[in-house]
Amino acid sequence: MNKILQIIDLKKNFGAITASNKINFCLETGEIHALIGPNGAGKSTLIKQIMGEMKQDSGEIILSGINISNLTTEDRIHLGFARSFQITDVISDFTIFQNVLLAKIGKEKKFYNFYSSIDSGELTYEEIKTILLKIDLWDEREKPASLLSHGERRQLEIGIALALNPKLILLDEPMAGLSLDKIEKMKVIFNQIKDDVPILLIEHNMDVVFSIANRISVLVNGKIIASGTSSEIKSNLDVKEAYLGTA
Amino acid sequence: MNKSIILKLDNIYSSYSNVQVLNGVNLLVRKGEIVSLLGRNGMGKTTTIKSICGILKPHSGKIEFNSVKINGMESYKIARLGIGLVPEGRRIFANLTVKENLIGSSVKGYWDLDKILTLFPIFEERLSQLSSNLSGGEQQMLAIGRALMTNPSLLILDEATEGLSPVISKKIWNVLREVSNEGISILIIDKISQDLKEFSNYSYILERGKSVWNGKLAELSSDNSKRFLGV
Amino acid sequence: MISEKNISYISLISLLLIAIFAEYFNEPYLITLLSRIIIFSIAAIGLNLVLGFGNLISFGHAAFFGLGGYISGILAIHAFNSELLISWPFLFSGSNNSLIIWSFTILFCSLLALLLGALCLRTSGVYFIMITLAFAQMLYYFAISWPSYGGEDGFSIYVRSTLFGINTMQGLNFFLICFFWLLIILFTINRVVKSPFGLALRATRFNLTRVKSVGINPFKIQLIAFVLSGAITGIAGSLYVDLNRFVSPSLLSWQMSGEFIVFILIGGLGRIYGPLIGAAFFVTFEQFFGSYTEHWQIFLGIIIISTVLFAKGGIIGFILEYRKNE
Amino acid sequence: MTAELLIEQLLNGLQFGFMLFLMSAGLTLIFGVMGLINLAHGSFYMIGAFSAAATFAFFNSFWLSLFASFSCAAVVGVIVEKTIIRKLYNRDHLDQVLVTFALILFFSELIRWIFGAFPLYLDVPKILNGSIEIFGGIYYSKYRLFIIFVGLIIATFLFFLIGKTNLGIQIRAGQYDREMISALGVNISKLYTLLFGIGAALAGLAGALIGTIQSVEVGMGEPILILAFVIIVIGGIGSIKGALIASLLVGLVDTLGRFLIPWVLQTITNPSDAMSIGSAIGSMLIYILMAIILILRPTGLYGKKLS
Repeated sequence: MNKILQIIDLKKNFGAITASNKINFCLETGEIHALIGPNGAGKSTLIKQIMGEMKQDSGEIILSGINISNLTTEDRIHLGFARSFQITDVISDFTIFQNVLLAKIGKEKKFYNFYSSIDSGELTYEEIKTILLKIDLWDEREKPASLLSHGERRQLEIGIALALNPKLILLDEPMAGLSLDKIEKMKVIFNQIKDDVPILLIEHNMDVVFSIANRISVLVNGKIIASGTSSEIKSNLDVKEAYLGTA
Repeated sequence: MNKSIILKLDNIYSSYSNVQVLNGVNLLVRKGEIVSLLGRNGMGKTTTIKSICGILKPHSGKIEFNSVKINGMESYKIARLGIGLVPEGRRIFANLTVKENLIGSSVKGYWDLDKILTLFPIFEERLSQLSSNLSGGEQQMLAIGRALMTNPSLLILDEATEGLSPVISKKIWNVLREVSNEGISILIIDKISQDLKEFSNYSYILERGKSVWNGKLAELSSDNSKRFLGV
Repeated sequence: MISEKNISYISLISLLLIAIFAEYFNEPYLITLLSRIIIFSIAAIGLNLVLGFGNLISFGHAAFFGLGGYISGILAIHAFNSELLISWPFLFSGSNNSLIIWSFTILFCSLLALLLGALCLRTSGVYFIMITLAFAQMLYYFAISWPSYGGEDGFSIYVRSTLFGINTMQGLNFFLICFFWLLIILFTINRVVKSPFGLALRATRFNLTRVKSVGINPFKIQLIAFVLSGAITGIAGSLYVDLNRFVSPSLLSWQMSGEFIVFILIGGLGRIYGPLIGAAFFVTFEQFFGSYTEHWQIFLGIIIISTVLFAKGGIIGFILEYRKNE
Repeated sequence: MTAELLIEQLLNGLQFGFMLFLMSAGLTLIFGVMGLINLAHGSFYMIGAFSAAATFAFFNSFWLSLFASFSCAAVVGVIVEKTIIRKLYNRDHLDQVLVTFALILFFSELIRWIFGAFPLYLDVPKILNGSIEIFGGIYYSKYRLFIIFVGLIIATFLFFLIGKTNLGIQIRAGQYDREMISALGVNISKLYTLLFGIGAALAGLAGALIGTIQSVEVGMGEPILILAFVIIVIGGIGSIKGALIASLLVGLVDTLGRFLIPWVLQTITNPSDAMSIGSAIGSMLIYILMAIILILRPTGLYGKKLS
């Protein structure tokens, strides 16, 4: 179980307000680690710092051993950071297969290949097939992305992230706006992909978090007040009082 | 005391770049009333406003303004019937001065430049300034002033105090109270807050493009609030 | 069920058959007409690579068509008069060998496309259209005001360039050379569009941020496509000069650029064989209507407007649609 | 090479610049507000010239034919906008290019059908005939001064219209956010028709003014149109100020270039080569100028990034 993403003593404040107060956090291989916290707890500020959209005041961010604290967002993506739902929308005129293939071609720098045909399947066919099977879109692979439902679009975006063979995937509110059966489907997908790509999950939906997250960290007023398995967190008193409000 | 209905949405369905967004929205605003529209992000609040203002054509259901059927009408015609829009993201004309923003689409009536300046005194010496260097709060005030200058009978605000500091939000709420006292009905979208609870007489909540709850915000149960608003 | 594939094969085979019949019935004028159709198709196929698949609306592709024409004309006229073209680095007085002419054409048109592409691709949308138009107009005025090669009136080259000793003055032989070029170019474009490069190019059409986020640099992809497109249109220019044995600034005119786009529209946007069908329609329309009234362009104008407003799929689109709901 | 000759060329450049402004002002406004590329703008220039020539043939009055030029062009412009152009607003640029290209073919052939292929001529009115002493013994054509004068008036009229009037505010607001100005009650489609009419009128007027010194013939509009595009690229889309400055710049660079470069080259080579190479370079000067400005500022001097 080695550490994929480590955040050490991250500090960030806007004038008087401390948005991130010595945050320590780590994501290990093969796990879904959920980050929960009430509105205004500093979740989005933390995510922005992890993504490089916002500079932290102090502290370090390590991505599988490399210190990426001062890298730009593009460089972080190249190093293997995939973020789903911040990726701008998919290419609606392309089929599902072509969308994932494009990501593969980009990642493996194959775009100067003028000769081999993308229809014949010589090219990374197997890899794309496994990705599409994982995100359960293999049967509709020839469907244009423009006809996808809201949920299917989410699944495709995860497929595209996987095609970039990232070191981790950051999922920001993946269940927002999904119907119950769609949420179940997504849970299955998450469990399938967590083994080769760990997931940092930001989600409001408590029953989702408690049902699939291996580890949960609770962020309140910019500080991680508790971190542990879902059962530990459920019973933890100060978490209840600060956040779940059922003390 | 059935005050005459100024705006009526009846079972509105609408789609946006072939994604079905509104699946049956019903809403009522009576004369002089303040109605708030709530719901989590992506639940169709802005699409509802765009359907009312004619920016989007709903594909079924009926929208009536002062009992005139307006869905499908050109947005400039709907605006001229008396709907003033303060849009999401404010969309002030950054290439124009503050004054030009105000007078560009103004219509003769109770509200004129002097009254707007009394509402928002900070604009007094900045009328000839380019509005691109206004702060977020000032842009919101300018957008409200611009809408008032068209002398609407219904003012619609999309994300009224979104992203504004508490001090500025307070100012916006006071202005809206004054505007309401002048007899203008208001339809407002905003995050749930103490101010919104005191300010709006009646509220509707949207969940995945459907109006799922309506009533006075004070009567909203905590688990309904958690379920629909996630707070 | 008629598919786009069969339409393309049918059009190619019918071109060949008509040419053979024309030879048999000794109708040289008809063969020249068919060669003209092929040459215009090649020019428009080149443009279609960037326009149909890359959504780069170049209104200056006559620059490559004209440059190809002028290069071939200059090389041929110097060879004809055995007049020195360049004395440094080696004595060279033009050539009448098609292979040499074609290689020079491809080289210089690619260089021009690289230069224009690097400049124009920095902009997008409306600016791109205007700039490509302006640069082609620049070459047009340069050709007019350059007296040593006929200036405004152009010059003729009397005899076609030869290939392995084939008598190219004979209509059918020249037709077959053009036909051979058409097959090569159609095959190349077919492969390129269906290759990973083709997919990346098509992606730049929709969403630049999407393309960047998977690590592809859209500018480089568009530039390479632009160079390939310029070279192909340049070859068409070279063949055109050989066909008419005459070179003039009109090859570089904005009307020529506009016609290339019209071929693509009439044939069917974003279809590899669209330009072929469009050029065939245009040339026959010009021939047929032209004999009735010299104001045939009025009706052409009306046809283009109605095609854009009502039948966006062009002829191929129309046939496929018609077949589908039959 | 006397000072008089240089001053005359300078004034010619200015006069040519103002004519280019008449062509590009309307075009850049239409671009800015509607983002519509209109290749048929050159046809309005031609229509204006031909209607002036026709009126002159019947009534032999220069001023009446001048009035006829911009009013006919405006009427044709409004008709074309209401019937065809209106369908293009939310179409992509390719459709706009194709339809307006087809309009050129349509108008050019129509005019050739009606007026025949021979060029027509307009006479300069008596009071504007001949030249006048401007200063220090230097004489300059009254008619060209008149053109500069008309250019100045139109420029001030447009600056006033766009800068100071409510209509101008709505136009500029429309450039920035079309959907929003419409949601505030401004009938944006009526605004377009008006703008299109003004643009066509200005082009028609320019056609008549230039047609009087040069000839009135089919296809006279397109070379000027392409120059107008160069001006818009240099000046920046949607900016009247950009259009004026770029027009004068192109007018001067083009006229002086064609005059000075052959003269300069004469000092190093024989006159005939100097003339041929000089005129070749002179003809390409403004395009090179455009390329340079493009490299430095891809959206032109005053243009803003089109949303």
